[in-house]
Amino acid sequence: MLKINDINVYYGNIHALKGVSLEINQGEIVTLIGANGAGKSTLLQSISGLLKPKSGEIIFENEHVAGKVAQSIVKRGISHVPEGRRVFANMSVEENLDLGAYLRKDKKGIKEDLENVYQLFPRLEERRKQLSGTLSGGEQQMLAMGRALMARPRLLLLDEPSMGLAPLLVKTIFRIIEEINQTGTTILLVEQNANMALSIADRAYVIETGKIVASGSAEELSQSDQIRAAYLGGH
Amino acid sequence: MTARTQLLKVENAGIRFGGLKAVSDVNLELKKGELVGLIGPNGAGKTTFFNLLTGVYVPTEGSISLDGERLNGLAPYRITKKGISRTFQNIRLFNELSVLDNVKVAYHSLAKHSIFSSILRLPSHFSGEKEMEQKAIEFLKIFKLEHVLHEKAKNLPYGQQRRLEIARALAANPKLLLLDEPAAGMNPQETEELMNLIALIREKFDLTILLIEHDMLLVMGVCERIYVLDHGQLIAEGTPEQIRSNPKVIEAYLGEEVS
Amino acid sequence: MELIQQLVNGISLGSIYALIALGYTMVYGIVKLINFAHGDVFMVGAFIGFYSITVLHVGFFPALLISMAVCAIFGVLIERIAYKPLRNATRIAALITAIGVSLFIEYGTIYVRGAQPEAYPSGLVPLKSIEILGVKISGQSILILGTSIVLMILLQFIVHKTKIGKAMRAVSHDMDAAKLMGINVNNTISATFAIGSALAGAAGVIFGMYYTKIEPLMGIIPGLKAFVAAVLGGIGIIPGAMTGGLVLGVIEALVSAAGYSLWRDGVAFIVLILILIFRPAGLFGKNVREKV
Amino acid sequence: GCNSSTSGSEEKGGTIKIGANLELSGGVASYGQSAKEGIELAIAEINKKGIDGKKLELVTVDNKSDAAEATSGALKLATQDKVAAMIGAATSTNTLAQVQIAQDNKIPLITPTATNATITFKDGKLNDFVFRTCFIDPFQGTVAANFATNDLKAKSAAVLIDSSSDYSKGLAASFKKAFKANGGKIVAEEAYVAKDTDFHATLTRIKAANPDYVFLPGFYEEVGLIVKQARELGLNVPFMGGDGWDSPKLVDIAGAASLQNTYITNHYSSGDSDKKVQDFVSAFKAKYDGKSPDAFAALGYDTVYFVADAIKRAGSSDPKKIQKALAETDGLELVSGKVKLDKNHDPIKAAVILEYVNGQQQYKTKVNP
Amino acid sequence: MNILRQAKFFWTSIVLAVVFAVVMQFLIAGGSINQFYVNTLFFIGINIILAVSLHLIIGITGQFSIGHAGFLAVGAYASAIMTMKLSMPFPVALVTGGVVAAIAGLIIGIPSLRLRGDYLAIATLGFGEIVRIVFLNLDYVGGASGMTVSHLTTWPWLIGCVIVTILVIVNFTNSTHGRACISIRENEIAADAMGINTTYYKVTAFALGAFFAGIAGALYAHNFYIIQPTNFGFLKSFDILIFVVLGGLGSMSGAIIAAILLTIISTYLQSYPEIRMVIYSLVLIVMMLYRPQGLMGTKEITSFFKVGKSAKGGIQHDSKNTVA
Ligand SMILES: Nc1ncnc2c1ncn2[C@@H]1O[C@H](COP(=O)(O)OP(=O)(O)OP(=O)(O)O)[C@@H](O)[C@H]1O
Ligand SMILES: Nc1ncnc2c1ncn2[C@@H]1O[C@H](COP(=O)(O)OP(=O)(O)OP(=O)(O)O)[C@@H](O)[C@H]1O
Ligand SMILES: [Mg+2]
Ligand SMILES: [Mg+2]
Repeated sequence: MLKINDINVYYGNIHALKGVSLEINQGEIVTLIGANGAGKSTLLQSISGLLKPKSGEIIFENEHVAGKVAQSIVKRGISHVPEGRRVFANMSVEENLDLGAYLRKDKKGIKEDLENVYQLFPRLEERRKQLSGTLSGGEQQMLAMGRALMARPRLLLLDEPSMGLAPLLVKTIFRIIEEINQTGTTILLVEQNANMALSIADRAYVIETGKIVASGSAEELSQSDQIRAAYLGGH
Repeated sequence: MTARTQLLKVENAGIRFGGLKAVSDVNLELKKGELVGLIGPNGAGKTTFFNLLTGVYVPTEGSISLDGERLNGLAPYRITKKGISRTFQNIRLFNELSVLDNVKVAYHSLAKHSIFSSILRLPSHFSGEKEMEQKAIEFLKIFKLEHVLHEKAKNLPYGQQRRLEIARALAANPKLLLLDEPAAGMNPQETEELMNLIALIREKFDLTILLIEHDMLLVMGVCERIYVLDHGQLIAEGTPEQIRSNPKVIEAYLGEEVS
Repeated sequence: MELIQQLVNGISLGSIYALIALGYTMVYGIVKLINFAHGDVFMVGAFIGFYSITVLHVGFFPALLISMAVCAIFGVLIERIAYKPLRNATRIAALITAIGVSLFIEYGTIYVRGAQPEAYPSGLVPLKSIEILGVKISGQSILILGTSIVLMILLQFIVHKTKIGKAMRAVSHDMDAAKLMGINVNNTISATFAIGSALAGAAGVIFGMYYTKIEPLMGIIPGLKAFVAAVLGGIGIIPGAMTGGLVLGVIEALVSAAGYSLWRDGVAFIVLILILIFRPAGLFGKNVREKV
Repeated sequence: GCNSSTSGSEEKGGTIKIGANLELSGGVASYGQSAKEGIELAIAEINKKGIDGKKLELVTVDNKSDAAEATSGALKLATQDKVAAMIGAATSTNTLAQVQIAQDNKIPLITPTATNATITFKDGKLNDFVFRTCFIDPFQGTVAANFATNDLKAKSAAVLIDSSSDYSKGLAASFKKAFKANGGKIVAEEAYVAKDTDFHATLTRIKAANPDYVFLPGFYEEVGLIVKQARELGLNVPFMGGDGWDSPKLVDIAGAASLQNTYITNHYSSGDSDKKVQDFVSAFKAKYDGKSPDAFAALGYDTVYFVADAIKRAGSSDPKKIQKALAETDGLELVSGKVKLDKNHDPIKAAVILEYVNGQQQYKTKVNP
Repeated sequence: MNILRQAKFFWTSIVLAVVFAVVMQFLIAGGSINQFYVNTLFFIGINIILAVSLHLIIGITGQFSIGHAGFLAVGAYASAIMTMKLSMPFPVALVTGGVVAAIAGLIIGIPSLRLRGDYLAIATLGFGEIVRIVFLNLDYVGGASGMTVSHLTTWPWLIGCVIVTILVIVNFTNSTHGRACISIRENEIAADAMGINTTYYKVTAFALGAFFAGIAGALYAHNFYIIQPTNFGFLKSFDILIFVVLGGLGSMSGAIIAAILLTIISTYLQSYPEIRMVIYSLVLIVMMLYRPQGLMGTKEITSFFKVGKSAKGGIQHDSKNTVA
């Protein structure tokens, strides 16, 4: 579904991604783990068009999308839930969700999807009119995910959805990620919480200072001693 | 628990923002040398509680005292001078300043030379600055930051920024250190290093620490006691074991069993 | 009676400030830029209206529309050329550029046509003034007040109820997140400038009709006053601009009425500072403290 | 002519450099620009024939309506360009900022329109190198007061001045003195500053004082607005002002109807049948696309002729000789009237009273000083 | 080590500056420099003081103040009153100008305690206008038509004031007090939490900045023969702001370089009156478009000579990513 070939991304002089390649198949949950500053967010931003890779290819459903503007990438079916949620704080929950469907014209479909999102996140329905800036962290995360789903994506990019959330919420969020995946949405999940991520993922990549250093099925990787030592805590 | 003297006493403290009671009726006590955790769901009011302790917000009710001295209504910088220092949930370093200067800023209240002597470059300026610099360098060695002394804070990797923030907070010479989610955004490996660091500074600086954290491994691993906040109110208090099995906490925060 | 007349005077003056402030506040609200060139777009609007009437011999309303259209394009050009490259720079850099653009428009105009004033033909909008109990209210000032109110409601509607308005608010809050929604950030910002500048253009023509005299530096003082009005009401807030404009106008009129006309602006600024000290985000602004 | 090597001015290829230091940008750019147009017209006319075979070369600097820039501009003209004479700024401040430069470098400075008394004469001392073309004597105010009392039968008057202008203040002071001496009463005194646009509040106040007559010694840009707004508010008493009103733009701004029942004192009338005036107006219109000259343009124009006359009489482009010739000017016919300088280097001119009828100036009377 | 190097650098620069001052004095007194250039030099000196003093408020302490001409006006008028009305000697007037302006700085420092960013900017702008309007209405100082002032500013006074201003502000900046101010700029909440009395330092920065602006006012008043309220409008404040931003916010040498460059450009353009302001505005726009961080960025000129130690300064607002 998505194929990345050897992309390089720079911030000024900083070489943030050094020849990264990866592949995601239809229907999978793929997780990308790595330390702080390894380049995970950078990779997601390159896919969703917020950053332009200097070289390399990004192929989504047989189309080259590297360097395209974010708007056209959303249109093609990729939604990105950015790090730190980034909900539109001074708008209501409902307005945020509306914006998720900004590019869509099918009123009926939008309405359906809104129902679906509310079904997935009943909490959001309760808070429909509340300004999203006043939601709790977990609720904002749900909103960010719901908002992304409103674009009816085929590929959903999630950047550290569990960050800063209470354990209870972390569990809820992961449960929902699995649910979303079961409805047929492919997911690329970036996580610090590698234990959790590996437990729901099909496959995983490990990124270190801008390079992919390991990949394999989630099971394999969670068994690997090296990975355990570096990312899963030495217990 | 040995009979340790009381350091911080919070009685019925609370604050409201408009109609919202962000924190209400919180009673909390810390003894010298303790390491205590503060947990609770997102938006429970934990950070707000820190803000009350440090004077960022003035409590609308209740009282807070450190070593028997009332802190209510004091400006944040005064509270810092009295001995409470903190880190922030979202890192707040002085980005354009070097690592060394970040720490020197925290030493500011110890500086004896006046603006006047600095402007005239009197000897007291040079001796004062020199002393600060030496102290800061010594200090940064403890935090393994001596190799980046002249790097701008914003250019440090995330983990080092967190460490620098803790170092800076300690440089202000607190009796009580407040850490707001120090492990946020760290992977389990980094979290473990952080736990070691906390243990180290506690020993070295004779500190009392109050810690907010969502990472249960860390909280349960290092804290002697834990307070649980929900909807601005304390719902539980106790040792890690007690908290882990407290049904209220499980319902509000932990979810079924944590491993 | 005199007092009531003075209040009427103040409201008339205030509605002109409000008219300019609406565009100011709208641009600020969305792109967080103090667009110092706004007053100069207002001036350009006044001249375009003037030339439309005297050279093209069109009526007042066609002139108004022509001016709004040209100013909209002009505003978009300014944004694309001078502000867009600075989107990721500091706000103060953008502010200096705005000052540069403002000077450029002023002195470009002087270079092209000289500094001498021009006068709008009289009797463009033949409105009778009405007199109630000795209080004279000119038909034109009622028209201006009405226009400002209608435009305020319209703007409020656009920003809060339409799709483009939602896009504008999203962009104002978080550009990258807006991009991820599929919003075309450049077009949205252009639309903002187009609307804001069209409003300035309209204000220019109406100003010309009301006061008759226009000149290349006419935008400086009303621009500054409108900015003050916008801040007074809470910058970025559309009804705030309206209220701020009226408050400012009434203060100025009352100070003059008390016989201190030379202190007029001084008092207005003192009131501004006092209001800001007690309501640091203006009359309508919410004082959102930085969350720690 | 006699061509002894001179200290101040260098004559290259038979030209004499004249400097102009004007407000071409900044707050009062419109004054400076008008003056410049008049100056350029006069220079072009004079250069058709030349002065004793020499041409005038104009060096213009912009002082940005700022005193500091005016000083620096004057220094440039005096020491870099080494001009034979400098035409000073349109407003008093920016002229005052040049006075010392003119004195120190011994180069005549002639301001077309700056009216502050201390420019030429200060603390009992004459600035011998400084001159002006406009007239500042309070004469106009007295004429207006007498006219108000005798012809308009006004018993009470309001005075509205431009407080940023010494000219306005001076006229108002002499008006008040004469009007009171005539037994009249001043019922309101109000002020504004140049570039204000809304006068409704002040006018409402004046209206409440119920005067028979309003004395308004200002410049046409504001005067036009004031008269218009006064009429809107139903303040229909006679308004009267000085030469600052004189511009065709006044009629455009105020509208002919509002200008009914208004009067000015002036040294000439652009609607005057005087040939000199008519020639100037038509030459100006021809050069500037049909634009009509205002008082700043007329005085700028006159200033050049004033200087040219002195150069001719001095028979030299030596600044010191020009200075001497300037001081001796007597009976020079200019657009703005016949000029004779008094001991303070201020011109003495006659005044005429004009009335606006249907937007046209109509000659009422002439008053000699 | 570092501190010692600083001390050495400090004394070297003082010696160099004094040598420059003395040489210039001989050249001026000997008449080898054209008066026009001397005047331009004076203008540059005054602008340097203004730029450096505003740099302390905006560049170092991060308080967005756009009413600096107000302090200039206060200094100019206060000193002019001393010499012209009270017949005091010039040095007294100079100090009075500074002190009175510093008091004004204390007053405007107070709103800065409650206001941030654009709101503070508009409040300071309002303050500048209020000052202007007060002088406009004071007949004692000539009201709108201004006050004539004798020419008393001489090269030794001017260069002396420039050197002292720069020294004081450099010394202040490179001390724990300067760091306290920078920490306020960088993150006020964290500065507070580190025990910095933010109120004290903000007001100090305003007062100190205003003091030097007042000195500049005294030099200004006694150099240009006349002062008038219109000379001190908000456009003047913008001019000073432009020096600071164009030089690079947070870089003092940048502010100085910008003040020198812009004064020269502006004076040079005097002879092209028709297009002067058009060119000037284009220069501004183009410079900002090509170097939005300013000429020097956040660096100081000294950092080009030192290796290894990164320079202090620079500004980074969280507002960085807002739309232009
Ligand atoms: N805007 C930026 N400008 C300069 N460098 C940047 C920028 N954003 C990221 N970087 C650098 O690029 C590298 C990769 O950053 P990225 O944010 O992709 O890491 P990450 O893996 O997502 O880390 P985290 O777990 O902290 O989110 C880091 O070295 C970082 O410092
Ligand atoms: N300045 C403020 N104005 C209004 N409401 C506020 C303010 N600060 C905090 N709140 C509200 O108070 C509540 C408690 O917030 P707080 O940040 O203390 O939560 P927290 O327990 O730290 O959560 P998290 O774990 O997500 O950091 C929230 O509902 C928050 O929105
Ligand atoms: Mg990341
Ligand atoms: Mg928190």
